[in-house]
Amino acid sequence: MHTQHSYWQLFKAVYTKDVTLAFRQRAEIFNPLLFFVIVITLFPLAIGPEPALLSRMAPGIIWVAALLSTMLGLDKLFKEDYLDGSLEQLIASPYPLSLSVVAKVAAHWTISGLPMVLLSPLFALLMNLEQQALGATVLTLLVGTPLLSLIGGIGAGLTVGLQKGGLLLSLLVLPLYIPVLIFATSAIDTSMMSLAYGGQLAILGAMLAIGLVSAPFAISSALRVSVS
Amino acid sequence: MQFASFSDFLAMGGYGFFVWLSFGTCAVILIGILVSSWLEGKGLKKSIRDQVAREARIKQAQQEQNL
Amino acid sequence: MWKWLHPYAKAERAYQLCNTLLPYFAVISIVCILVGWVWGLAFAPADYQQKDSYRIIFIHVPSAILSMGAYSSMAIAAIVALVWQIRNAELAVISIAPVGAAMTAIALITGAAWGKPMWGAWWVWDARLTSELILLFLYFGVISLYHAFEDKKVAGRAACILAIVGVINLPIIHFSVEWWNTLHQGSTITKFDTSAIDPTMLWPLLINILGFAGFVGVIALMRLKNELLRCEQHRPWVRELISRG
Amino acid sequence: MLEIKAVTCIKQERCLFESLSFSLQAGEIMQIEGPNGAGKTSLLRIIAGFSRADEGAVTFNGDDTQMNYDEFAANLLFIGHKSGVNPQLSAIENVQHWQQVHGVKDIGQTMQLLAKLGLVGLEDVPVRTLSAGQQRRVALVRLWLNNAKLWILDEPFTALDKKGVAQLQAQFQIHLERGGAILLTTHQDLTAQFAKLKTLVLEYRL
Repeated sequence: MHTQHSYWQLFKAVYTKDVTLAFRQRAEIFNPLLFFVIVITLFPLAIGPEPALLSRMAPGIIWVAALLSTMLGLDKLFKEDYLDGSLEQLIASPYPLSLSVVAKVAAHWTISGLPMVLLSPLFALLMNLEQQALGATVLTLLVGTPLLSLIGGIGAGLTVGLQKGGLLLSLLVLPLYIPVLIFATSAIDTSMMSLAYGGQLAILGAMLAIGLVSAPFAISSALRVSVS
Repeated sequence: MQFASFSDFLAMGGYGFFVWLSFGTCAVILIGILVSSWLEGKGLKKSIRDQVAREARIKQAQQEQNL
Repeated sequence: MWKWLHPYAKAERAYQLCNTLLPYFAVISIVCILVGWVWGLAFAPADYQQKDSYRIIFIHVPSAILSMGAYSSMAIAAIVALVWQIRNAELAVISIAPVGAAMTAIALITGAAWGKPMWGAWWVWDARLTSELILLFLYFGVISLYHAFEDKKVAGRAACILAIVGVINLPIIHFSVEWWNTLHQGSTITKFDTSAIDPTMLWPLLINILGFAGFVGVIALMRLKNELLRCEQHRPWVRELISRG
Repeated sequence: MLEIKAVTCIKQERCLFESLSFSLQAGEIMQIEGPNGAGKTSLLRIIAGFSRADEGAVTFNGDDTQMNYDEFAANLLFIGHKSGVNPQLSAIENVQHWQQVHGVKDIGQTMQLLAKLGLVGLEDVPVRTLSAGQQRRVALVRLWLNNAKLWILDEPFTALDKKGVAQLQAQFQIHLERGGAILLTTHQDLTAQFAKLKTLVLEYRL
């Protein structure tokens, strides 16, 4: 019964459920993205439209906006399943909970992180980011946003049982995002000076690898605590 | 006709990329919203038809139960 | 006028009216857009300063005008809906919003594609562009608010209120953005002066504006038909309409 | 089959039960009774492995359930107050999702089963549009579609009409005859239907 085939079945079932639900209520995908764009729009209005100034600040602004809009969907990652009892059914399934967790986090990334990656060239354009930094922006978002979903999943798992866990969740998770923010923006900065940014990207990649291996276990034990 | 040849027309005096980019995305958006509105109408009619069929089935099941 | 208008407050009559109007709008928009595009792209003379890149205005100006026109008509429908409690006007609000957003998006994209060869940047934080971007956000706000409610009756009223708030806010936003822009003299832009436009360019532009207006009408009517069907789907007239094919 | 050894549960400084021991064999059904707040649900959740007991252990076929939980989970069917039905998905989608998550083969009878439970014509509408009893039935379809040995059911009869209760009891009988075991809480009297009914009474303790 515990064949690779059935593990894949489980992954697919959990992943498609979450993605289908998100597509049925399109606001779930659309609103965090819109928030991302609006936050980015506010910066030029607040600090002035000088292209040189904007392009200097662009990496930081794009990444802070990405952090904030990832936070928006995080609250709902396990909430519905917790409220309707699906989470208990996932725990009481003969397959490891961490596998279902990976599927749920992957679905969260597909609906929150991936659209941001795809739209990031547009934001780079709005912020007058230089051409050579565009590649670095897309790459850091591609490697960094899954990591945001994984780390955020731990916080979401810990706070899912709380009545009003939303604000607490951001207090828990945002400090954990700092390393990602530092290396990602540093990679983009380096690329603006036309230097090689492989080092920072490699560190991000290593963090993603560690996150992929360890976060699912942390999330599933957090969920077991929240359910009991 | 302002252009001597078709390739001149495509080149748009060196601004071809920008002109065709604008007209292209414009056409895509216009056709996109037209098709999506039309498909929405079709889907809606189908779902109403499904609903009618569903009600008929429920009625039938109730009648069978009462027999 | 009230007497004439009142029967159309009934959904079935409104649906029939949509069906009657739709072909006229469709013909106007297809013919005008085709003629306007061919004329604008191939037959209108090139601009003295901007060369052929100015041809983008044949879609940029109509879409920009209609993005604001659609918003105003949406707001008027919203006021009608709230003041006279006409449900069909609520539906009109939500039918206009998507096509208005599409017009705004076209205006933004074509503006960027025009700006790149003219100013050397795809995007500059100029007052008109920024206001247009905020207009897009307002459209998205109305659309998402409507879809966020489960109960579509409440949703319609909420969307109407937001549309009205938006239309009051829009001049204020525009004014403040313009004031903000004068603070930062770095990016002044020579505006395209439409009053001094040559008749050989004006005619295709006007035809395109008419065509785009027709298109907005076509989409709004199609979507209004959909919304009417959706909220009246349990009524006999819809059932009859569906069963007839 | 199932053995509860000296289990103690303390919640919010209140001892719900202390050194509780009992066992359940194949073909047996046990009803847990007691007033509200006596700890019926807490006991079921401890046995199902969602919460930890403060003391004691639960074994299934001689193995500690916490040590090898996934093995135990393969033999367990749990339906609680929160029934695990997603309100946005349709009945058929819910059943299929549950089957995939629990590795139950789809035998293509879901439609007939839903019809049997009085959900004709409601298979493909979102569950949130159904009544409470109909939603409950969507969750209870699992009783016809599993290969679990042990059923743990928290108030399975809530919101069901008479016919639904009778159908459920008939399915209990089939499960017991197949050599399964059932542990449930309910306020209904089941002695007339099940001759071999065991009961466990929990007192409300201060």
